[in-house]
Amino acid sequence: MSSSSSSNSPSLNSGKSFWSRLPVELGLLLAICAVILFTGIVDDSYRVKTAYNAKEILRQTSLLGIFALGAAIVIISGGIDLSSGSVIAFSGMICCSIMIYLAPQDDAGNPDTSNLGLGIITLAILGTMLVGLIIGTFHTWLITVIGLPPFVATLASLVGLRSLGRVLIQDITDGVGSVGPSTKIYISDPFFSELGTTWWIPVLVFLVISFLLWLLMSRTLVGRHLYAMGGNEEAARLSGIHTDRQKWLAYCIGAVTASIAGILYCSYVGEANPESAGMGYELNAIAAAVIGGCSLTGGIGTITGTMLGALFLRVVIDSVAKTVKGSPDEFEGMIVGLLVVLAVAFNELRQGTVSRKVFSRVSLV
Amino acid sequence: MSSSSSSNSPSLNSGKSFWSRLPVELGLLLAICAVILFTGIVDDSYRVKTAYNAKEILRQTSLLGIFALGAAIVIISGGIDLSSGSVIAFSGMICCSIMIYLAPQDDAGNPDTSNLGLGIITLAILGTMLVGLIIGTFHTWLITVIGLPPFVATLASLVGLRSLGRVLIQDITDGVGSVGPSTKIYISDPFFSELGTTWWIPVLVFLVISFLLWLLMSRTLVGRHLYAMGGNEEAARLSGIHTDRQKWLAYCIGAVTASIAGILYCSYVGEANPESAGMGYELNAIAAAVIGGCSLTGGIGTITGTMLGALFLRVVIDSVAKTVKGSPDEFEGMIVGLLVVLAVAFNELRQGTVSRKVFSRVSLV
Amino acid sequence: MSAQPLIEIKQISKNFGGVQALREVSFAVHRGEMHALVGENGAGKSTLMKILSGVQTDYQGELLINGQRVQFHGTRDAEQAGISIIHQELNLVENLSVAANVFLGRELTSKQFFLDDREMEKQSAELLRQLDCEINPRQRVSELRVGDQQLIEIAKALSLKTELIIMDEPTSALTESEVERLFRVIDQLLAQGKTIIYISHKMEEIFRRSDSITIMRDGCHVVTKPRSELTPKEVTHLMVGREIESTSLGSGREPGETLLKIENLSLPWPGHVRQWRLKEINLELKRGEVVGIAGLMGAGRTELLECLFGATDVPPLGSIQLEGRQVKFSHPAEAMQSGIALVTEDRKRLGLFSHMNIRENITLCTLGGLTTGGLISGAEEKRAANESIKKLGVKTAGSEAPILSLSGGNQQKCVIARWLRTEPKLLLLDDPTRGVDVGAKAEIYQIIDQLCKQGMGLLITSSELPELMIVCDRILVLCEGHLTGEFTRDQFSEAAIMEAATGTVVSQSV
Amino acid sequence: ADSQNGGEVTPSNRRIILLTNGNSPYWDAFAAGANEAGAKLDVGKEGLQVVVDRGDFSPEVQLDKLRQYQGATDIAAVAICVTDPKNQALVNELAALSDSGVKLITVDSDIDRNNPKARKARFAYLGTDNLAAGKELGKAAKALKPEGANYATFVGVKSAANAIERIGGFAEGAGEGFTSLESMGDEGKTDRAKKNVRDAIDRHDDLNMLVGIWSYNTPAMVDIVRELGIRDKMAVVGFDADPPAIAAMAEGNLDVMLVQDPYQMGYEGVRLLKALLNDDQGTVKEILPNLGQEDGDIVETGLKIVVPSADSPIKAELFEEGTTFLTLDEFKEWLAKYNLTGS
Ligand SMILES: Nc1ncnc2c1ncn2[C@@H]1O[C@H](COP(=O)(O)OP(=O)(O)OP(=O)(O)O)[C@@H](O)[C@H]1O
Ligand SMILES: Nc1ncnc2c1ncn2[C@@H]1O[C@H](COP(=O)(O)OP(=O)(O)OP(=O)(O)O)[C@@H](O)[C@H]1O
Ligand SMILES: [Mg+2]
Ligand SMILES: [Mg+2]
Repeated sequence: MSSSSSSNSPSLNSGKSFWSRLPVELGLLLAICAVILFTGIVDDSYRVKTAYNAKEILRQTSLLGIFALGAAIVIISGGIDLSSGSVIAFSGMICCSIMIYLAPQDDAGNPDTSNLGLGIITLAILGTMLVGLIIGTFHTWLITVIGLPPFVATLASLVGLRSLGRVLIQDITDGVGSVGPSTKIYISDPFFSELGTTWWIPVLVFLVISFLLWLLMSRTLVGRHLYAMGGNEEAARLSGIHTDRQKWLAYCIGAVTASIAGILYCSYVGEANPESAGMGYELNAIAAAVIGGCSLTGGIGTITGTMLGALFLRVVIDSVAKTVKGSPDEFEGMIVGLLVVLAVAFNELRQGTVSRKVFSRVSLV
Repeated sequence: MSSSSSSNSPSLNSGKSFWSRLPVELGLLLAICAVILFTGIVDDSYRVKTAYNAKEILRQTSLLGIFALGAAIVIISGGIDLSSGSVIAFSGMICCSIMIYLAPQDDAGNPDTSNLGLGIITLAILGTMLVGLIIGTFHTWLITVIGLPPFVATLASLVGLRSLGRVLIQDITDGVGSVGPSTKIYISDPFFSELGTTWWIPVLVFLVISFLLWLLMSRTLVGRHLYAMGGNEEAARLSGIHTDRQKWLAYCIGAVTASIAGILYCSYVGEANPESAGMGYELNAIAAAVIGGCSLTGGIGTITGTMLGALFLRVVIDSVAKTVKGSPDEFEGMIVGLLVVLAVAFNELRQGTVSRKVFSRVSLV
Repeated sequence: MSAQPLIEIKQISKNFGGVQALREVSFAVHRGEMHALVGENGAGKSTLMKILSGVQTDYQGELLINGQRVQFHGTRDAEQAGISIIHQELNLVENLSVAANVFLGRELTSKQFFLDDREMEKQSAELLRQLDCEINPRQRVSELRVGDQQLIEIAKALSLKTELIIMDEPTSALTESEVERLFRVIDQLLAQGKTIIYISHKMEEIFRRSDSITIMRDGCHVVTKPRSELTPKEVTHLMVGREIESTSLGSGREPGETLLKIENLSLPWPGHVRQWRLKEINLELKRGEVVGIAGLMGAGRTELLECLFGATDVPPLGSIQLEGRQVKFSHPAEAMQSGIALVTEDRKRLGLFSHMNIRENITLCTLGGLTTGGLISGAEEKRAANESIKKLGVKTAGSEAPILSLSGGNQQKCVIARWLRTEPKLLLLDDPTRGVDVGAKAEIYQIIDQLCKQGMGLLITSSELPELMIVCDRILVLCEGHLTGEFTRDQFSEAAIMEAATGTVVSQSV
Repeated sequence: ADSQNGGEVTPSNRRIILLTNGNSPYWDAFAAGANEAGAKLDVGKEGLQVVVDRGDFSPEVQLDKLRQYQGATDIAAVAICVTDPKNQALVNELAALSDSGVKLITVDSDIDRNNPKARKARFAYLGTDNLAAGKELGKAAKALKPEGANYATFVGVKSAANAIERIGGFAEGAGEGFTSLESMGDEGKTDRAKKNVRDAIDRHDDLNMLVGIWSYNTPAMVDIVRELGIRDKMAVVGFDADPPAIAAMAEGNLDVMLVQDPYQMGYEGVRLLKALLNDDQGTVKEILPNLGQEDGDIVETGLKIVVPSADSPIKAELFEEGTTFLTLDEFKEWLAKYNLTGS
């Protein structure tokens, strides 16, 4: 027996841990390089305007990555969060509302957002993140107390939050200043608009969040417990893990990251527009996570993988815009879809039987 | 022992099967009646224009229900289909393209769709359903051969198909007639536009499809095997069930029903517009199925439940439009979200531990 | 026995990505015999049987049935060739009815196309009656207990009416009485001239009825001999490759002061005729004492342990005193805090984290102690894991190997190790040796003995009475949730204990 | 400088981009005009390529695209239909783009003209602003129902700037006596559009005028009115001329269409940009005769009011002189001239 196991295990060991750890990230890196190389050859803008394009891609990667990380953590913990798109729209609305409430009034009695000052902006940001926290808690409540499947719970707030935002923004804009209700709030404060526009700010935020979450997931108790719960919830409970608290954490991270992204988006777009902001972004986030190697059955996935997944998506989209001269917006979907398939298929092949088994067992994913 | 188990079993049996079979449909029926009653009391139009409103709700329920059934079967078989929205858009485009290709030309050399005749329309419909079949097969290929998780495979075609449709429609409209490329195709044929507009046609289609699928799922071998595969794919395989064929069937039903819905939608609106048609409808379909008692872990769910789920959704939406006087389109999302939560929570409570167990075991849902 | 063997296995090898599960195994199974197949966990028994039943279709070597070479492409082919199998793991669709499961994949149809549920129910009721257990064929499988589910699997295999029936550890979830019934069915089958391949880790079953015994080790075929030429001791030796020192455990234990005291513990069972899963249980456990809990499947043993661990959905009534202090746990975490550990019954579903490697599985519950400044220190964790691996003698290449690469016994040791790291005062073991081979079993007994000697209190359930009689100082008997007997070592006797375990059932049901 | 630079790298194809605010057949006519100009003026000869790029009515997508253009090396000139003039971020990107040497004009809907930075960013504006258009349709509505009316407006995205301007203009032009009972959005989904009309009619028995703001809204209104057979009590007016709308007017189910001239916008836009790229002052002067004077950078491409026939209560003299008054037949001739199915 001992002989057999010792003769098996090393091979098994090397046979798994190598294939199952490295490659997701490795494969993605290769894929990313390939796409960039291709784009650089077909179109000269990467060569001529390297810095500009690099910054732009990084900025957009960060905007996506920030809430993709949230989605990834929810997925790793064994759930799913479909609400990010609406949370982005909603929190952007909240952020701007707080600002116009606190903004000084011009002589017409309307809020003057051209110069808010650091204090108000900080308040707005904190307030928005708090709202994110509340949303996350609400999801957890629906899932743990009411006992809804995560898919349904977050689907409900996907449709619910956006419409709530659309209703609220009218009341709020009606309440503030002399102009009637409006479906948008404009913020002209230069500093606030810097947040989402200056390339390094989102990038910095993204890197900081990534680092913190990386620490959390791979170096702390909580992270290990999240993986455990995602892998086998019942066993986790019987191992004395408070699965409810874990879920609360996961969904709050999901919602708060989304609300941070919401702030940055609305600073970048210069307006809050709950009707169209972040429409459908939840799927981008999930796609990024899945490309990054997260398994929708839970328990599998990494922060670095998700970061690369987001980068891969943005690089591909940018490459389409660069290389398809005609009307890129039409081709984008096709090519993104194709490459998502390729990327995930690639991971599949790498992870081999293990994940294959998992998928076959839990047939949803 | 024998005696003990015999003393348990009947009680266990009566203790469960009653609660777990009936209530989903029962609860929904109650809920639907409640909503209708409420609407009838608050607003008079149900009383004044009963027939008219009834027809309208039934027509819309059918349009939704047709592809909700497809979604339900995919879910029962243990998968998920996120692509229906795009399939609707794509197949509408295909249907109209076939028609303008075959349409007689007017003197300006442009296709004249004002009077196509039965032949062309039938051809177009069959052609579109064939395309649906191909899409379904493609999904199955991605899932069984490439080994992608259904979520990813159908997500890819969710983004891919729509953009493909947008590209194709321009080439097609460019190729046909003297007018340049267009992003829409208009069909003015009165008979074709009847299909989606006359209330009883969609309703009939819906009922026929429902009946066939009900037979399939509850009375035939294939249906039994679909349930088995959804419940425990490994066990199904070990019992000699060809799970791949089963999946093919499920995803084809999903795609074909969606393409039928696509035809009806595009007849109803009299145009094909791959950019915006059916945007986000996949979630409505899944919502209807889940409200109807389908469990996203697979193996659980009924046709009748899904039909009622669709009806419930439409009734609620209509009731919002009737009762919210201000701007219903903004409130719709909120109220729908809320009621979805209530409906599913209701089922949860009914199904009790059983489904609870299932959910807790498979952590995604 | 007829010269022409029914099955000839020739030079069969099987390799799972680096794992040599089978190495050129060859032996023959003769028509009409009961052929026992034994070997340690991971010896390759199930793999071989999966090949035989068309589940595993790619392998080296060849397979002869009645002298003809066969190559199965799926379970259907095997069934055609007259081979059916009861798999080691339950393979049932929980949401479907008993009847649907029995006929899964071979549904009876009327008019070619439509299901004939009535007929299926009738026939499966018939089959279940053969196993004389009256399960309602309409009942959902998810509502059945493990034991009954196992019986469904057996009924399913019988429904095929095949020449050869493979039984891969069919009794691992059955209790004595049910095993009895299974063997009655086996007798009938053999009388009908059917052939049976029987895999089990329980010696008495192996030697009870089988005609010949094949022993495997490390994926190799060791020997095939008529039972008459073998003794359990020899078999064990050949399996494990070494002597199992069956020194009588329990010597030199001196129980200390009371550790656990349960008074009138009851666990309600909402929505069930029996109303109580457990009713007015009283028991006392001292430090350095091993108490076993015997009972039929469904007697409530698991529930009892879950109550002590705060893992039940509905909170139990009555009082639980740990070291004289009244305790009430609403979550396993609290039980853990106050020094209780539970090794769960269903390892695959409730014990293991299959995505994680051995290290992560072992340290999961005690990571808190391995952190420096909130961060897990990798070195510390590795050290801890290796320490446990050494202490319990887990056979593995290293702490980084995936947990699934271990054999059942070693997986179980890892789970036990996880809980021992929490340094519990009270260790609850729910059927710790289910599906574990004799070698590993003996080692687990040793571990139990050591722990007890170190002053830990242990509460053990088992589906095998002899096992309890080996390791325990006292045995309590549960029946239908009632405490129906208590025996000290000198009073141990299978008959008396079974009497207590079943007796009251009869008296209740009449 | 960058564009020059990009030009040197790949002289063969530099792009003239026409960025729409969203996707609707309205822009097909625009694209037709642009491509026609591209062909007639043979821009290919100078290694130029006309590309129509489409937004989705949200400023975000336009922002992304504007930055994308700055990142690319082959963008020679851009004509944009601004989704939201009040949006500062858009203005910044426009300024950045034109600073990077790309020739920039606005079409169909302009930037906020009181914003100097924005006005400096773009060279000129071709089109008719939606506010004016809204006013004209408002007047037509007034002529239809002199005693006033209760109307509902239907649009894709309520928060889209052109929607807000058109609706505002309509109210202004119609003046007192006109009360808006509903304003409903459908996220650009045609089936939702029809449902909205249905619901609005169902909710308000006193509703007697429907106003279609985006091109597909008008056919949607017509369909429902026809189905419910309430044509006699319901006045139906709308923007743009989708093919179904034209058909509807022919069969008398539509009272008036306000038609802008996207075809000409597209054509003139390309012509102007080409002239700017070649620094061809002659053409520029021809297109912008009084450049340099007050509002000299604005070219009115004009509006068309289309009525079923001459005996419609709506008369030509109601409208600004810039606005052409056409009967349906005249309008169809005009379409035929440019080989268009709609406008
Ligand atoms: N699907 C698989 N993938 C990889 N390795 C496998 C797989 N199935 C079995 N093995 C390995 O093959 C060897 C034999 O496994 P098998 O299940 O046949 O042992 P066994 O004799 O049935 O043990 P037990 O008595 O515990 O059932 C083990 O080392 C096991 O780890
Ligand atoms: N899934 C289930 N559904 C309904 N009742 C159950 C279920 N599992 C167990 N029971 C009931 O709970 C009681 C205890 O079951 P359980 O199998 O845990 O007892 P046990 O003594 O632990 O048996 P074992 O430990 O041998 O599995 C039994 O009476 C059984 O009828
Ligand atoms: Mg085995
Ligand atoms: Mg138990």
